Amino acid sequence: GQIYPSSAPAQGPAGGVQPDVSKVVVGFAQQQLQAPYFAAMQVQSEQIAKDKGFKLLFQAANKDPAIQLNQMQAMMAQGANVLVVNATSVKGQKEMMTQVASKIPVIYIDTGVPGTGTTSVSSDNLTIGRESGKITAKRFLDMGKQSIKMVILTGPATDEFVGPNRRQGFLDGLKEGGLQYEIKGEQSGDYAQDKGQVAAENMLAANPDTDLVLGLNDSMALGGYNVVNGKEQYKNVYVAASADGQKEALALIKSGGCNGRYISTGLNSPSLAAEQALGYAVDIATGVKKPADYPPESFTKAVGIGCENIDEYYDPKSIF
Amino acid sequence: MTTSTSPDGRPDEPEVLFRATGVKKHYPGVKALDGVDLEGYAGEVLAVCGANGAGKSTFAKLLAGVQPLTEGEIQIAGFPHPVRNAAEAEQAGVLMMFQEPLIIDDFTVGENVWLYKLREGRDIRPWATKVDANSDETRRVLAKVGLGGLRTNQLARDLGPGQRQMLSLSRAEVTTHKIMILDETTASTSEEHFNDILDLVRRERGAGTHIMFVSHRLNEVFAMSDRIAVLRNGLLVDVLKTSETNPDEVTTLMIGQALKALDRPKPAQTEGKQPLVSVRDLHGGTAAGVSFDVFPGEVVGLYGLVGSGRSSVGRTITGQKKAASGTILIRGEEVALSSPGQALDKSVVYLTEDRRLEGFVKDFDNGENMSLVVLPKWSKGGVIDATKERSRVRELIDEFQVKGGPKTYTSSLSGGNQQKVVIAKWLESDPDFVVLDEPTKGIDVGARSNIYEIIHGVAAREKGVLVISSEAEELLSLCHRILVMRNGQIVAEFDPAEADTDDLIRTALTHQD
Amino acid sequence: MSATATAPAPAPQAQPEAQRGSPVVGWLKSQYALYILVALLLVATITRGSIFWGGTNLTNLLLQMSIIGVVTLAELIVVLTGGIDISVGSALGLAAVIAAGLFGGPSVFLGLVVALIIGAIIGAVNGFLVSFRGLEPFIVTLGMLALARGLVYAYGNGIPINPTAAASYAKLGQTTIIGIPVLAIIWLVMVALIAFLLYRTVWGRRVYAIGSNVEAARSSGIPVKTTLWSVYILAGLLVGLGGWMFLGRFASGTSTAGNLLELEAIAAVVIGGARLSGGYGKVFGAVVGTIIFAVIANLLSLLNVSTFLQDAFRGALILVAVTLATIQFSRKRRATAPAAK
Amino acid sequence: MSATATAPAPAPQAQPEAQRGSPVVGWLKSQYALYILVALLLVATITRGSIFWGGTNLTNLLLQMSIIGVVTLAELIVVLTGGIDISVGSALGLAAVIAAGLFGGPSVFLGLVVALIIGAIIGAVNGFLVSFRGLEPFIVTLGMLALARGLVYAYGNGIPINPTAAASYAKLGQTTIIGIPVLAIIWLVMVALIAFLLYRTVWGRRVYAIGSNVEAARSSGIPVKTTLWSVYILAGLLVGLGGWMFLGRFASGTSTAGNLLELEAIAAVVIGGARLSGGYGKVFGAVVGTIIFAVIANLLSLLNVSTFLQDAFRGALILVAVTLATIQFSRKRRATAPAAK
Ligand SMILES: Nc1ncnc2c1ncn2[C@@H]1O[C@H](COP(=O)(O)OP(=O)(O)OP(=O)(O)O)[C@@H](O)[C@H]1O
Ligand SMILES: Nc1ncnc2c1ncn2[C@@H]1O[C@H](COP(=O)(O)OP(=O)(O)OP(=O)(O)O)[C@@H](O)[C@H]1O
Ligand SMILES: [Mg+2]
Ligand SMILES: [Mg+2]
Repeated sequence: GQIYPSSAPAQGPAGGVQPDVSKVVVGFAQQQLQAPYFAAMQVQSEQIAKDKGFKLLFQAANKDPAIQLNQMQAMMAQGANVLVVNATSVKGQKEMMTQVASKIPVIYIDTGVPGTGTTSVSSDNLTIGRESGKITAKRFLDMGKQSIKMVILTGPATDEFVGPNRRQGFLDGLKEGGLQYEIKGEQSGDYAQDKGQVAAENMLAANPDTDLVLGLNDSMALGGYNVVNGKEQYKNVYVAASADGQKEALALIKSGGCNGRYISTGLNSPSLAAEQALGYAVDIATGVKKPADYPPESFTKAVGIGCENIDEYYDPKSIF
Repeated sequence: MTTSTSPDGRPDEPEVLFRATGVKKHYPGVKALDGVDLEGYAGEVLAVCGANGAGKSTFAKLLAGVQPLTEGEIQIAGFPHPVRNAAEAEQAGVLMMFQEPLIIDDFTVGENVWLYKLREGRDIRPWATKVDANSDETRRVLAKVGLGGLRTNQLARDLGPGQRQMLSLSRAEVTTHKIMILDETTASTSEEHFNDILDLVRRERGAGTHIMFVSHRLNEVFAMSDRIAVLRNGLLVDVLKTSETNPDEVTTLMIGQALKALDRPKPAQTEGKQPLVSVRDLHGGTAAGVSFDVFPGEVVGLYGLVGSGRSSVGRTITGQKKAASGTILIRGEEVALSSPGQALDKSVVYLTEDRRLEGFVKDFDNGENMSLVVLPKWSKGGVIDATKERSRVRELIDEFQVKGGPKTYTSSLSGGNQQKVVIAKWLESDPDFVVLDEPTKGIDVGARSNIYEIIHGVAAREKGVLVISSEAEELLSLCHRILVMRNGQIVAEFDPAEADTDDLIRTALTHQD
Repeated sequence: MSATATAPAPAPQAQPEAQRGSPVVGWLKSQYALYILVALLLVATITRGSIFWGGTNLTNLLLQMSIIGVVTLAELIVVLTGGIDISVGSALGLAAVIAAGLFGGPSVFLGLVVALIIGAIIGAVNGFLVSFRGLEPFIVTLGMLALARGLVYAYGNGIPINPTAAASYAKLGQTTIIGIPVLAIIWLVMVALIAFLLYRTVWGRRVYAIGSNVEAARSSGIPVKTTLWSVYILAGLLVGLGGWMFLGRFASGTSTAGNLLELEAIAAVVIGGARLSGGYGKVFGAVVGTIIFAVIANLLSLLNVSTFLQDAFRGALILVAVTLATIQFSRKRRATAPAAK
Repeated sequence: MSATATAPAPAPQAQPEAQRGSPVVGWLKSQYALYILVALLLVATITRGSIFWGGTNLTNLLLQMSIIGVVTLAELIVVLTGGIDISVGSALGLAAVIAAGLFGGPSVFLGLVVALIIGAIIGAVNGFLVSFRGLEPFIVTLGMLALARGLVYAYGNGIPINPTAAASYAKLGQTTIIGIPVLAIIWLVMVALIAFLLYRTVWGRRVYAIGSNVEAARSSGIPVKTTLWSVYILAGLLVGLGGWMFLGRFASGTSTAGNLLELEAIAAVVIGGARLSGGYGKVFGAVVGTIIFAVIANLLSLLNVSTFLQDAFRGALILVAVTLATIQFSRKRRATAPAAK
């Protein structure tokens, strides 16, 4: 026999259309919780579920597709009507997601698996990175530097999609902004502050003439900031992130003003994405829309955040 | 069981089964053997005697291929070249019984008997094991070594030291071999088992096996052997025909001087004294209702067969094991000793018979092992007084004639010397009451009288000593009073001045009840 | 090399009953892992009975435990020798990734061969260093853990590798025979095979002998080194098989494949009653251990326990389970000889 | 519980020379960890000499090893008893997060007290289960690993916790005394303290005795259970201290704090010559082990080795290092006695 006899995507919510929102069950399969961005997404989602009155099943997979599959299956066993999935692996989950999506509509958030599922809501990492890169380029040009030397804090080796896009976007942004750059080192900071700090320490020691430490997210960039902050030998080293908009980073951008050491980051709002994806999910579950009504991809707003527009985005009370 | 050259068990034209020439074995800093030439013949029992650390076990290990030679070679009849390792020695037909029996604890008794079936070579039977483990054959083999009472599916883990020794010996019944080495196999067995061993040796000898027998018990040596090889400090002093020599000559060769005959101790003055330790109706382990007193200044012996409950008594009254019921009074005061630590606080200690398991710490040197118990006394606020430790350990090593320095690892000492370290460890704590379980296990005749003197020294300071031993002779020459146990109970008490070995053995064996 | 001291007091499972009394009763008494499982199943039934026992969920459960089940068997035989293998997870990942990527992963069968070869090579290297060079299994397999995982990353630059035959793999993974997924059937066949090898062959007895007392084993003429080596190679083969099953289940060699599997496998082996210092442990126990951890994970998911708290729950469950086991044990112990040995 | 069998042949360090011959030569011979370190330093000097030996990098190195250094000491004392503690990483994380978050983390000193208390509690629970309940240290600390990490996530919902006194923490982490970071000084003080406790006190002697032969220790009247318990509590305190140092260094209690530290700590202890089955191991070795792993990580970074390959390099280095050590050893062994003991 076969567990998933068909490979065509589901054309309606699992368990049939559920007009009553309070009976809707949405499963949210988050890829991990090891970074604030993902954790914030959970808090937002739970708030949205409470407000709208549907039931949310939330699980995170520790970056492991195998665990994620088990969790999605458990959600289906519990009667989820629609799944919201932040995929752990863009390429690695193709068959798996084809199977899952044949039984239940899948809405991707943040990271999707192309060619499967209903639709994908993501931040456009390439664009966000570019916007942040442009701000950083402008700042260096203002300081009179035409070319810089930089080191990059990257994600783990398993980071197949998001990180590379953010990196490429940021570099494109620098170029567009008219700044020449030379990459002196790239090391993984695992998207975590402590690992990022250690990697930055080592790279700066190896390249004392570095001008910029780029973190592919704010946590790592904050680690880099810890290294240079208050150290005489690094007084000319600046820090930027290509995406995230984490509160601590925004606070630094705000407090430093246009001479600050933390130059820019990009908006990658967990709440925007969560709101949109969960909205789709509820619409499909309650029959307001059909899976086929959605385009394969949609993006959340992409902006770069620097000293000039920081006030629009900084909210000391936000959790992320 | 293999070769058959002996029409009457005593070959006139001896067939050489092994020939050692110029054998040397050097450990870093120690010349365990320093040029030994020795031959072994088919159908004979060759006893190897020598003081502790003389190199007996080392020679046995070299013969069994367990350790490589430093120099020289050992040829085994029928084997093309000198053996280089244990597997080759085994092929050549050498069966070794180690001083510390090698038993697989997680296997059943039956499986341990047939262990050789798991070995390399043509004996492999890939898809069938377990065949013999519980068979009648197994029971018959066990009965031959006096373990008929054991269940074949019992775990070997639960056996006492004596039983372990006999179990490993049972393998001699099921393997084919030309040379059998018994390294102090009798050290932890009692007379009862000695007879089983004697039977086994006779059978083997009759079948033309060469038996190498290492023992410190000269009476056994003379009862069994055809020839006696004497080692001293790694050198072969002489090889004697048993029928043409006597124990005195052998001891002289071993330790360089004749041993004066041991006197029976004078009776201890116990009248009017309060007992140091009183045990009343004690149950625990195999002990079933034991009562006795030990007075200050007294050395009391406890005799019995293996499994009669002596060790159980020793362990329960020293906190090594909890008593099931009964009372123990120390100087008239009832005590509940539930751990060795508590017993130590009351100055009550137990010297184990199981040196391998509980005797010493294998990663410690002699100094560290000797100070293990008394360390708190040699320290201030938990910090060790290193100078004091060092000087006292030196004294102890001299006092107990340990062959090895303070920094030598105890595990690298010969068996007898290990025992001395363990005795020193306990006596240094200056206990009020000490139970010595097989204290002279593996100790040579020379050092033995030294240990006896030390034991008497302890008693002379108005302390109490309880000696458990499987050697009736030893108890007779050491103790003021001897208790005999049978089936977990004390059945008789003897005054050594009026008893002899036969009395003790008979009492221990007889089944009156 | 005399007394071992891995645990201060022998662990519950380390102390088999002094007397093997009535076999059935005795057996039941020592199966505390089974009680943990029964308790878990009771909790599952009470809280989420209809969903838990539903066909979908049972199929999921079987699938979820089949890969780790095979890996646990590998861990078991290594643990029986007194060793430990913390490289199983990475080795599984490497086998999966290379099976998926070599020659483009054109066929499921070729993939099986490749995965087995990779597993065997890793096992052979581990085993060689452990048995012939006498190294600590922990440090050897720690090195292998990092090396194999690094090769996984390097092989695909961190990007999952989808074999050409991805569709066939996917099909294989979801095929069932009389309702039982093939992957689970493979697992059960391996359980039977390992049980047979351990209990019925000379080789199996040697494994136990070596784990229990390596000196005695050596002096009994048991070929200690080659046996040990064969154990690690067999373990490697099982892990390779696990890597291939991974492809069957996920149709892609992801770079996280098998991540942290080693901890789960060791935990399953230990909770199933094996002794880490070797010589004692049963296949049945390892199977029960596997099921326990699969049920815990499944149940926490079904109960929709917050992801934040899942780890905490899992940890607490492990602690409670093993502690309860000793309470039962210490009662038993009091009945027999306490400070003996 | 008779003969141990963690390794088939005793590990190199497990085989003490029968006679501690010429002390200096003998000592040098057994310090193969030191040779690995020297070799690494040579490589570092050749490839990146000026940068590696530069003041900035040396300071970085010292900082990078001080936290793991303290954790390694904790692991060492547990390993000496024949146990293992795989919860050190999670425990460090929990201590850091709670010290940062409790009462808002108003003061560095309060944070220290809180971190130590958290560490001690975790150590006490581990130690209680291991010593008084007789459970396998591996499974107990595995449970604690999951439990503590789960609590870390739950405490901050996965979001890093920045203490109110973040600036003071950051300042502390950067402070140097005659060029040496205070964090490194704390580590070195702990090294001295543990060395003193192990080598100079009755307690230390007992720890070794328990690890080497627990039966002999017990029957010699050593309070095995309480000593074992104290070992785990002390280890917990050290780990708590490590958690506080983590705050000093990163000024934030991240939910990944201490992740996978246990593997590195165990590896450092083992490469430093300790025997996992207990009773043998030196503080000096553990320190060298710590430095080795810190230098490896630093060097891979300085050489800008690709993230994909770092793990593979690290693993291969471990394997090569321990294998080389046995080659030296087996030469020595041939000269003396193989099957000795
Ligand atoms: N593995 C070893 N390493 C170092 N020295 C050793 C080792 N084994 C034995 N020795 C030494 O070799 C010498 C001979 O030891 P051996 O065990 O042969 O003595 P023995 O005659 O059997 O003594 P005993 O009667 O006490 O058993 C002793 O001094 C001992 O310390
Ligand atoms: N019920 C029991 N369960 C487990 N071990 C026991 C039990 N009874 C005794 N023992 C242990 O077995 C060993 C045999 O001791 P026991 O008192 O039965 O005989 P013994 O007279 O001392 O004989 P042996 O000469 O063999 O020591 C001792 O070490 C004892 O602690
Ligand atoms: Mg000897
Ligand atoms: Mg006895």
